[in-house]
Amino acid sequence: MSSTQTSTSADLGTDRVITYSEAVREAIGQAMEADDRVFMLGEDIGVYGGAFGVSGDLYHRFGAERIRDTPISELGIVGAAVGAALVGMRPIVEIQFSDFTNQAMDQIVNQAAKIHYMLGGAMSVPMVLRAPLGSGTGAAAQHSQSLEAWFAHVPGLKVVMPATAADAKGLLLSAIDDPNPVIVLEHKLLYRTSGPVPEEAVRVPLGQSAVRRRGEHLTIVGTGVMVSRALEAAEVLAADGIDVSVIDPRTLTPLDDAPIHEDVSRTGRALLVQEAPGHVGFTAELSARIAESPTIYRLLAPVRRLSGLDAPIPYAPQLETASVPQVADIVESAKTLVKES
Amino acid sequence: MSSTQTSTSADLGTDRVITYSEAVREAIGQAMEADDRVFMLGEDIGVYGGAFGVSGDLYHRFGAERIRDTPISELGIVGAAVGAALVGMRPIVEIQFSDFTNQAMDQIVNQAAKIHYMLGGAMSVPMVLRAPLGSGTGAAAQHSQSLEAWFAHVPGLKVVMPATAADAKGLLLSAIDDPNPVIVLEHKLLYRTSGPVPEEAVRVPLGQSAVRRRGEHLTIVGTGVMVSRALEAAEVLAADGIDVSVIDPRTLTPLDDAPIHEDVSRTGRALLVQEAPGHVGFTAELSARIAESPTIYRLLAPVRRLSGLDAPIPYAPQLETASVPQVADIVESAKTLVKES
Amino acid sequence: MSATPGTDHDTARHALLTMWTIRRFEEAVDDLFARGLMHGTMHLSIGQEASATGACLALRTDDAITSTHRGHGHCIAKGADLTRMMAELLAKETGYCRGRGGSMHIADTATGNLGANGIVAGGIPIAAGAALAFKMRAEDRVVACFFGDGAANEGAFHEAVNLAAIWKLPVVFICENNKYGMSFSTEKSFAIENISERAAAYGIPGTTVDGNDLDEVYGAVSAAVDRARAGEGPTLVENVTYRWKGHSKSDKNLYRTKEEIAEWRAKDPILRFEARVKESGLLTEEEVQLIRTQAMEDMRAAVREANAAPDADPSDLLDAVFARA
Amino acid sequence: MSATPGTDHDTARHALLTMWTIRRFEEAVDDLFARGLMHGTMHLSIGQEASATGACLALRTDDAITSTHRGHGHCIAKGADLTRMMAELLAKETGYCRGRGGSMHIADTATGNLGANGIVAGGIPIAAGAALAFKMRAEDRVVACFFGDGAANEGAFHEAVNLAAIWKLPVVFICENNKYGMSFSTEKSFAIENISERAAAYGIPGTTVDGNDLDEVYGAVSAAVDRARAGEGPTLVENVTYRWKGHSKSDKNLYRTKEEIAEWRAKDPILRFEARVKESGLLTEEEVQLIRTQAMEDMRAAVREANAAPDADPSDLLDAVFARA
Ligand SMILES: Cc1ncc(C[n+]2csc(CCOP(=O)(O)OP(=O)(O)O)c2C)c(N)n1
Ligand SMILES: Cc1ncc(C[n+]2csc(CCOP(=O)(O)OP(=O)(O)O)c2C)c(N)n1
Ligand SMILES: [Mg+2]
Ligand SMILES: [Mg+2]
Repeated sequence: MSSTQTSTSADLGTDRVITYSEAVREAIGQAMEADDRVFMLGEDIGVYGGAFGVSGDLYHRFGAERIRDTPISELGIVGAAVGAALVGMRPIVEIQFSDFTNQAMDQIVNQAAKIHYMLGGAMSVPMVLRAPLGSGTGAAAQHSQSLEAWFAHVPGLKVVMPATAADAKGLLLSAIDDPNPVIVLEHKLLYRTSGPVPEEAVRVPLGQSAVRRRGEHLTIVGTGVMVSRALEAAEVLAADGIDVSVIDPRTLTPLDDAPIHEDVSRTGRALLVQEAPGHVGFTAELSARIAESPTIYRLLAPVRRLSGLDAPIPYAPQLETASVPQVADIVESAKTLVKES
Repeated sequence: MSSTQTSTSADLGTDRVITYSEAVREAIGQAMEADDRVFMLGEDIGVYGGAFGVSGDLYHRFGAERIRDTPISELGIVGAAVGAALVGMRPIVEIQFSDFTNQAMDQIVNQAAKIHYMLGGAMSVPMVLRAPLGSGTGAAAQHSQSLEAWFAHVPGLKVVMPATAADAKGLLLSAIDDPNPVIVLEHKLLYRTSGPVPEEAVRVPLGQSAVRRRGEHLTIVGTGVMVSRALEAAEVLAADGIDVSVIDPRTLTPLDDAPIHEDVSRTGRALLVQEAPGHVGFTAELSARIAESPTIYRLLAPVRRLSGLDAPIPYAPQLETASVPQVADIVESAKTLVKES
Repeated sequence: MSATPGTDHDTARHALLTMWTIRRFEEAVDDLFARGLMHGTMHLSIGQEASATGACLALRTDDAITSTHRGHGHCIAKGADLTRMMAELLAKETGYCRGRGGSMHIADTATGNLGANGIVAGGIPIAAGAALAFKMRAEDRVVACFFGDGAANEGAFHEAVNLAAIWKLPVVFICENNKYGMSFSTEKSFAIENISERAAAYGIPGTTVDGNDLDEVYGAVSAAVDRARAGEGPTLVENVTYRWKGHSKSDKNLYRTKEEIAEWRAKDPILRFEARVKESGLLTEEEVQLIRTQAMEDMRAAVREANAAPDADPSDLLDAVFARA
Repeated sequence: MSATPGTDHDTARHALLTMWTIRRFEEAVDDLFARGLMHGTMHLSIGQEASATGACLALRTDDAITSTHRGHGHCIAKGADLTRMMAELLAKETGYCRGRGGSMHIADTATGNLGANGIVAGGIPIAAGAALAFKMRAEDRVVACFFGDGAANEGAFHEAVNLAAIWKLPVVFICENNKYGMSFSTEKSFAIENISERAAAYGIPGTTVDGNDLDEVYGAVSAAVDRARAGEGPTLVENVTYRWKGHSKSDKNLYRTKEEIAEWRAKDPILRFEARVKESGLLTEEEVQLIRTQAMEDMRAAVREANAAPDADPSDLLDAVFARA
């Protein structure tokens, strides 16, 4: 995986390069400075600085009340965030690994996602749940899942997967502003990557896909760590005369599919990439949207999905690598797809 | 919704007609008679007979040890089933409403689904989790969800949605036999429907789709309560000269898609129906399978999905009805699809 | 918070009216449901009126509550409008939830009700969270968190009570122990005598009171509310009570005896309170009759007005999913 | 179950060897990891060896355990093979999990280990379930369920202990209270003194012992195992102990002082037991040295053999997802 990102400093109007986790931390810090209602809840986010070091020095800047260390009680703390949000706070919950959202699904799905609707609009739940997802650290099956498809399937939740440092900051700021529960899934391999990020609290709106690269022959769509892998694959393919687009939906719900339709209509080929197991995953939705729209008439080849194996994530490094799409797999799939048609 | 089912008694070699819930009960009773390792765990399954009356008299037949009433502790009882299964029992857990699987996701997803794999095959988790899903009873957003897509997305779980009384029995018997965790999702509106069911313990294998009807112009695919709605729609459409196939995958994982490819290749049109919200739902997977296979070349029109609204299920009857596909919606979608091409 | 109901005239009047209103409201619901005029499922708290009423009497209007599937009583006692409640149950656009929530989600947010909950124990962590917000903002507001005996065996109870305990949150956990979680008796689901014994596991005070005695409930909850408001943290109050009706409509009462039900009907919390205040001379027989009449009339007016309201409108279902900034 | 380690020669020998084996094994892991020869993440139980060892001494081979993310000690104490454990950590095909599980999922199922668990408290309901099976089959087997102080605040703990209590299941809940759940101290995460006080909430006995004293641990767990085997139900045993190393590799120890760590290093459970048995004359200095040497050699042989084994094989990943009938 590449540790550079393609948004150029020119695009973002800044030269400043920081890491993805610094960007997340900066967004939280700026939101907390601007708004007393914003606070953080999570395990080991205080003096420890967070399991992945994301909260870092926030504890020293804002104190133990607003950077609130909790017991190991995911259901309790997500529920506490729901309750605090209902009475006007803007909590940000950090779940150490997104796998542990399993502990808190009742509060996320039965409560946070539905309260606004069930109450006929009388209250809302402005909260953010951040959690790292994905494999690549040898943490095995219970610490490496990519469960974005679940959250995207739940009406009432917005779902964000930032792929760059700039998006990590800008999308999180929008998530904190949003009056609804927003799930922000950060790929753990991205935390140490870096890119240009504006110093100001510049929002990236939810519900806008980003076209990371424009090409002629093929449209690759992916989120999170797959964006940088796709961009790396694009370089390799370019050397082989295959010119690809790379589109990053960024927000899974609400999903902005117009740029995908537009691009696929132009290239005639779609390669949909995700780390999660393929069966009933998010890219199935992307494929279905192509297949049920006029875009289908523009296809030069069947749509192609490249996904993680329909298997848990194993511990051994070579097994882990073999379980999810790597740059070489994307290159190979792209070539096959172009040759096929 | 129709209360008749189309499997004829001739197909099943029996004249005996019983309800769907009787069929579930009969499967459990026969499995328990045949195998001491089988037992049931759940809330109010004992003298109460189950929230939907499914366990009925099993408590009187098998006693409180094997038809085991539990406190309201979904996570605890699913975990207890995992533990019992690991040491050789064959537990069947009843969760009163599938919405409450949210409470137990850690044990279902992080434990049951992964243990066999994580241990390199050293143990397995032969358990069944049964739960009613779906809307139609005015029970509102926290008691009416259809979460089958989530389970289907988790490697290590098998997922079954029986649409007829015969399948309710036959698939459950296979689920109980299976050495893996199997999630059986029963639509609550089906419990009182009836159909022919063999008296013997006849298995319906997991991983075999059923072709419920063969037509010329269009292939409808759906599961659970959508199967009978599709069959009813088929009658209406037939009167209008539109002859449709109806295919019921029955098992979402492992998914037998061959009959779908075959039928869609013949009719050239696919209408994929589900009650769950459309976004990242199970039918997206069906659509993606069509779009990534040669079947796509046989399409006369784009694939069409007809799903529940991307909204929670509301309480008011007219709102609830408007939230999920009804027979008339299927008819209309089918007509549009046929006219479009 | 009001003066003690058993000694103050106006409070006694208010408390008795609240209890009769809950009773009449739920009898009406029972009847409408039986006649097929109401949809869904209903969980009635008939027989438990002193618990909701005594507890809410101990609260200020700006205090909050979280409620349960058996929540009509809490909602009324906290001050909700009967017509909008009935309209919700009758699936009307004028209902508290615009017909989207129904019985299990009914709530008057203006009087501090953060929601009934269809999920057993679902409201407990939410209560802790609202209390956390009050504390962080240094507001002297308190949350009263209602839940059943059955809920005390859910993990949500454990996690939420512990959070409230370690952070000394201003919340009162009110366990309405009506002896059954659906069909499963507390004798079977607990290996302890009183659920309030669990308080010690979190280092907070716990107390068990006769939940059919309005004054006892009021006294215990008041003390707990005072403690919470003073920044001393949560208390677990157990109100021992009983539901006369089945768990919900499908209940055949196979798990309990007619005798047991009769025994508890004899402990009617409303008649007990009436007898007490009449005996002490706090209310006259005539006043009591007027209260009864008023409760009946209020209920009838609510049914009438709610029936006349427009049905819930299916036209903007998708629009209603997300709140707008 | 063995004779008391503090008074029986062979048991003392076995116990000391087990503790040294755990220590040496984890030191080797620490070293391999630091040198980049091991992948993933590791949670070491160095300093806690008396807890795993004393508890497992109280069990029969056909008794079961459930373990945690900090589970190497439990696995070794229950009788696992060092080479297959090391092979697992080195991602070898010959590892207990064929390289699929790694440190957090390692288990020798043949000696009754139902699995380490990467999920805090994940094993507690599983332990209750295995105990339920033993009870239903009228086998006199017991389950020992290990978990940390942090796990006792998860809902899973609450639900599982209650199930075991009401059904009188043959399970011993062993809370290894090492003062921290990652960085969060028990002073902050509990408003009670001893975690064993929570037993009363479920109507079962609870006891707190010095978890660095092998004999105390053995005594408490033995009594609990006897009780469980006799059909009298579960017990909560709290072993107070301390981990010397960081929570995992990323730990900078910012939440505790060097002095605190030093204080606890001085309470080394192994040296304490050695001193005791030497003083009482149960083992000679020479025997002790032989045990130390054996532990070191066993560890070295395990590393050597594991290193020589073939790497985990990626060829059948999909095949391995489902068990075959
Ligand atoms: C998590 C969850 N599990 C199960 C149910 C089904 N259910 C609804 S109410 C109820 C009984 C609740 O008992 P208790 O908490 O004592 O309240 P009561 O009904 O007695 O007022 C059950 C099992 C539910 N709604 N939510
Ligand atoms: C459900 C869950 N939440 C959080 C974590 C992350 N985590 C792993 S170990 C740990 C600390 C556990 O503390 P404790 O139970 O006391 O065990 P110890 O590590 O002290 O042995 C945490 C927070 C996890 N693995 N699972
Ligand atoms: Mg109850
Ligand atoms: Mg600990």
